[in-house]
Amino acid sequence: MWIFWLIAIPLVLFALGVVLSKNLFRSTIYLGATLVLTALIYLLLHAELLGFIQILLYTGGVATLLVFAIMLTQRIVGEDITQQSRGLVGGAIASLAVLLILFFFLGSSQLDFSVRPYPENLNLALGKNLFVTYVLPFEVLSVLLLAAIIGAIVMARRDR
Amino acid sequence: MQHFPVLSLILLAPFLGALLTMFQPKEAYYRVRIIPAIAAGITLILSIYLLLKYDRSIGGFQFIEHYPLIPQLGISYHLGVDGMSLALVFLTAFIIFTGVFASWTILERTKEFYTLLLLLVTGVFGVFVSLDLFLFFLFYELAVLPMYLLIGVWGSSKYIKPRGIFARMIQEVGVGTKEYAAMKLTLYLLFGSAFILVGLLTIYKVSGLNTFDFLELNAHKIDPRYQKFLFPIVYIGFGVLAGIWPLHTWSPDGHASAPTAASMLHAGVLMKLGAYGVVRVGMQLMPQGATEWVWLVGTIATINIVYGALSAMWQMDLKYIVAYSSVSHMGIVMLGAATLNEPGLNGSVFQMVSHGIMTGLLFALVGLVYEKAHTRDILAMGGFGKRMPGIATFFTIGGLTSLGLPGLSGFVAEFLVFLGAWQAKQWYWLVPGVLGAFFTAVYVLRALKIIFWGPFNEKYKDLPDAIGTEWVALAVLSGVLILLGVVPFILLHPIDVSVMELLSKFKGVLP
Amino acid sequence: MNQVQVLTLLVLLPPLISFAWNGVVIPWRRAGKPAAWLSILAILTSFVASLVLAKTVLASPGPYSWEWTWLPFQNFKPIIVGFYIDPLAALMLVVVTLVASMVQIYSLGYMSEEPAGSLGRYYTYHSLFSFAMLGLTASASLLQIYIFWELVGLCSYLLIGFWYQKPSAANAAVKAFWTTRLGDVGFALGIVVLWAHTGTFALPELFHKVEAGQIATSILALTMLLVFFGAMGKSAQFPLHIWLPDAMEGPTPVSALIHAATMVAAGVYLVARIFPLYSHAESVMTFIAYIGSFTAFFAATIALVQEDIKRVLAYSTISQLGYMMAALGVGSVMAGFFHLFTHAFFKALLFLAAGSVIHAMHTNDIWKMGRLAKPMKQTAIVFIIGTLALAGVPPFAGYFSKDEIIIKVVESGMVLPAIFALATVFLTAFYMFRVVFVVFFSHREPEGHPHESPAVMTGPMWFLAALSVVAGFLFKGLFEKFFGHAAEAMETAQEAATAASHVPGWLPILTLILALGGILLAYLIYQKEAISHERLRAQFRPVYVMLQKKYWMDDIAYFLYRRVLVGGLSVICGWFDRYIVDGIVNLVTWLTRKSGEILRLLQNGVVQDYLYGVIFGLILFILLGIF
Amino acid sequence: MTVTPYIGLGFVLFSIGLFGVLTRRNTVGILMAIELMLNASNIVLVAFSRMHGNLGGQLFAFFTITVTVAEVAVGLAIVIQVFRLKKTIHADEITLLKG
Repeated sequence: MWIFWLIAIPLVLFALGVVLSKNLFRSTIYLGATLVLTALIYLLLHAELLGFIQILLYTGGVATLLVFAIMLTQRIVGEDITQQSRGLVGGAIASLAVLLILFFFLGSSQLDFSVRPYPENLNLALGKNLFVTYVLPFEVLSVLLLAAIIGAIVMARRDR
Repeated sequence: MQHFPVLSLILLAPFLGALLTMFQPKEAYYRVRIIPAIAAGITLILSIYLLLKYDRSIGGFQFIEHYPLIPQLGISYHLGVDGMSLALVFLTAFIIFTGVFASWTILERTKEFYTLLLLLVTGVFGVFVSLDLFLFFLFYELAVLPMYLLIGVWGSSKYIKPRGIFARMIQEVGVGTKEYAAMKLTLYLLFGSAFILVGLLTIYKVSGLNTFDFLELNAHKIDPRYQKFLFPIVYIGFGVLAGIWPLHTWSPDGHASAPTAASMLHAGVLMKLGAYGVVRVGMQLMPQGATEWVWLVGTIATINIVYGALSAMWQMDLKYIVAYSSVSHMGIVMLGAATLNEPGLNGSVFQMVSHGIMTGLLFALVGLVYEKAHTRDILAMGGFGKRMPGIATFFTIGGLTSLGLPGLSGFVAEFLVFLGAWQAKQWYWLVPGVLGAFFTAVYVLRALKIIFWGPFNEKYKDLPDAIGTEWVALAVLSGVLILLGVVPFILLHPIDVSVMELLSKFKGVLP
Repeated sequence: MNQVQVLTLLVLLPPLISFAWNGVVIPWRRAGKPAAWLSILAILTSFVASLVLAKTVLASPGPYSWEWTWLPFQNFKPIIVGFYIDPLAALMLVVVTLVASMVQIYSLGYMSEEPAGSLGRYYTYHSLFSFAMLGLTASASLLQIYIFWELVGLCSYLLIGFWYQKPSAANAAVKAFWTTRLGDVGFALGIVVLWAHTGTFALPELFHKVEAGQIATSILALTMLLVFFGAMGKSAQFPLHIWLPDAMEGPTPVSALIHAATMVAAGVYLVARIFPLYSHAESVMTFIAYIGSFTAFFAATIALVQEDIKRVLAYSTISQLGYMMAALGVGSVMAGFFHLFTHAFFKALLFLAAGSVIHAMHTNDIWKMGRLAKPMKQTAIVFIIGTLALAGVPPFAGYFSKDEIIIKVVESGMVLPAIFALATVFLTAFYMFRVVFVVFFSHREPEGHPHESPAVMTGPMWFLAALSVVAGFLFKGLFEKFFGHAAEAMETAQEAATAASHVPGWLPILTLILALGGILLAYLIYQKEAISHERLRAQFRPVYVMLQKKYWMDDIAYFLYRRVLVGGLSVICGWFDRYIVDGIVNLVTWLTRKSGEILRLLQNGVVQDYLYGVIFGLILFILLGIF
Repeated sequence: MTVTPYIGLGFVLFSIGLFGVLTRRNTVGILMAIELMLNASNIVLVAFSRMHGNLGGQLFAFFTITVTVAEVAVGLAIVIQVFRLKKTIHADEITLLKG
């Protein structure tokens, strides 16, 4: 259990950093850290494949994209972008309220939260699920990604 | 009986016509007009073929085509016509054929106009020939919606001087503009559709047959307890389209703002969809419910007749006069339906056809007069008979049909309805009915007098008569009016056969 | 097909063909003269055929009837159309075709100044008019009568409004249509109710049923009363007579046709046609007798002061129609129909002669005429013949028929109708001779240069004049032979009344004295000017004004139309529709729009603020869920 | 072992993300906060997957990650485009949706 807390506490701290940091670059770094730590959480939850995907795809892809975007905008603006926040009190109250509600439900839940075993040979099962049962959504996703890439290129182009 | 799929062809011809027209280059002046004309001509020929081939001795639904579409939900592609729908298919074919010619001179976005017109008419044909309630509703919506664009794009606006305590309100909602009319019409009809959808789905549910098939539902007896509240729902839903009082006000505004062919189709055919729906779905599927509520149907119908006629008398705008006369005449249709007896229902269906053709003629003429004189205000007109004798003659024929002059089809219809009205439980319906016919005479002849008679206004000395293709519409429509007036039995015979089948559902229900 | 059928078709079809040809072949119609000749040829063919038909039918009275299905039914007997020919119909066909052909020939002269296109239209209408009237006459069913009845109304509308650019003509045309149409509301109701209770429109069947007593008396009375409203409209009975004088706005030959043989005769003919039904509805018969005799008197008084030559004739027509109705009301088809027969000739004659005068003078005002006997000798003679016939002076045609009516009315024992009938004799003679003296003999110099009309106009006039002289004594026996028995049937029904009264032998002499008295008085006032008519006018000023204003009947009708219908009910309805029914709709629209305008302030475009809304909503829902 | 702490962790991260979305003025920052929220939901998904012994949750998280990448790509493109148009990257100054 201690491993969990070892990961969870920095995770929360990094997350706070993401939303509170004044420097956009730092926020991005914190986000990257958050995502990596999340991958570790996945490992704890016996979702190894997902953990690796998280690091490869998410952390790599998203963080890189964000850095690109920031640099691009900064080049256009011509100066460093400092982050500002608005309505900190209101935001805090609202998000705390949501948190309270969520925990209220978690506390009042009658569910049995103990772990049940995964099937034998987890990766085989995952593979079957992904490429047999859900092959159609999987393929649709690839189309979506393609479309997103094309769309992003088209939208971000300077002149048309 | 083996036959080629006539009904599918009737549906396909305008639909393909619409597609073909859509893909024409827009500078092809003749092609975008000839293609719709050919499509409409094909449906006309096919509908006449139907009329000739329909076996009156057998009756019932004929020319049936049946293929399952979604068998799990009991939805199928099921087409067929009986005498009643036959008459209306015949009517629709005539109106669209002449409507194409009547809008020959539209120059703005002609291609799109004809595409929408043909789509609309596909929907109308679909409603009349489908024997599956799901299909029925689908086509119904297809018929209702293109109107929004037809009025909104090609319509005409008219400035109405705001007056009285509601002046500000009237100005703010934009009464008189084509956008207002288009929106009003569409919202009203969708309001009705909501009721229809609820009604149809409830029928589907309570019948417990898991089918939308009309024939199967027809053979099944819906629980009378449900019928009692289902009938008013269906009545209101279809009634909106049939222009029942007090849900009729979309009709004058809509018809006045719509372009000629759209008014012709809408007043001539679409309003009949409503009446047809009440008779077909309301009465045929729910005889007990209909019997229970027929007093309401008939009372509202008589209000329609008298009120519509009197309102028409007040109007000074030619299109509004014709539009209100439609409200009045739809009252006769509904009154005939409410009598629930043979002459009344015969008259009702016959009036649907007769009024459709008549109002098509009148709207075509109003369109011509407007196009040439550039005004719809009858007080600004006068002595037009001298410059446009042809239009005056046809207008007179239309007007005389409207007031029920014998020898023209309107008389046969009205007289049959009157015959039925006296034999209905509420015999006193006859009196407002006949009085309405008198009021019609007053406003029709008054309008004719003001427009065509009287001293000639020199302002209009260059007014031309109708030309070229316009004659086609006028001559064909008037010809049918006279034909149906002199030999009504050619149409009445198949109608009668179907009406008797409908009435057989009422055996033991009517006291 | 037997001979009667062929002949009937020969009577009916030529005008129809002429109408169809002239109507559809537009260049032919626009040419004018060819259309006219075709129409005349057609009506002459009909006339000859109708003569042969009458001869055949009178030799063996029939009745002949044959029919076709028009509207099919399954639960009810199909509605039929067809023909029903008996002596009544056959004679009526002769009258109609005769007068129509005379009028059409005469029109060639009268309408010679019309442009060709307009002339073609005129003759097209005429053909349709003849066809409609002939169809009405030969109809085998009440529905068919109604159909042609309305067509007759249509044609009179078209012909009265022939000069449609004249506002007065246009107004007169629609007035005629509306008034008769109002009566037809009753007619339509009547036949609908009758059908509901007998299941048929066919005349033979109805006659059979009523003879067999299969129709309840109350229903019969109700329906016959309603049908009579239709006849009142067409035959211009009080109070639906108002259209007829205005109908003078049409060309004069049209007036002749409408007044003599077609339009107005239709009402009388209808009552005579279905007389077997009426004879079983006694209360309605009495009503008819009172209405008829009152109309006769009422119209005659108005005619006394009219200054328009055609209007005098118009009111005299109303008056004579009243006579006919009164005769039918007391149960004498013979008297009524005989008067219709003779009246057709001399009234057509009078109108044609008046037309000839108007054609020459270009005015209708009798005070602008005078001493026309000299320049228009032929017209004067025929006009006087017509007048004598109308006034009921022997041996002219009117004497026989009118005498017959008066005898029957007095015989019936109804006091008021009898008094009306007798007074009208005097009035008729007076006002007709007033016109004769003023127009043809007075000392006033006529304005302009009157001249005799061409032969194409005088020819028909002479022909009709001859008939006006001889028709009375020549045909009286014939009518008595064929229509006398109907009266007997009536007598049995009204035994008591008939037995109580007996006709004094001096009655014919009294009527003759009354007529001659009227003539004498007119002579004294207008020719000798022994009594000054201006003085009379001043002395009886209130009465004069009342008559001049036609008892304000036109004003009442105008008020009803203008203020009650168009200015009252329709305004209420139209206003209610626009501001209440539609107002509510617009109000809903307006409220929606207004509330939208307020609510849109919430949409400030900052997405994050929307998110607060989402959270707030979420919390709200959860709280709702918990409590 | 129970998954309760994992789920709690997910909730906390979600709230933090929400806080970020609500308070950041910078559109890129908002996008990052959204990433945080999605990430939180993925944790909860995987936790539940573990709890039920059902692989569906993992798969769903997998799909979410993929879609998120696409979303970020398009989202950043939009940000750049809007920036060019409105010359600002502050979300509360971009009020094209204003009624």
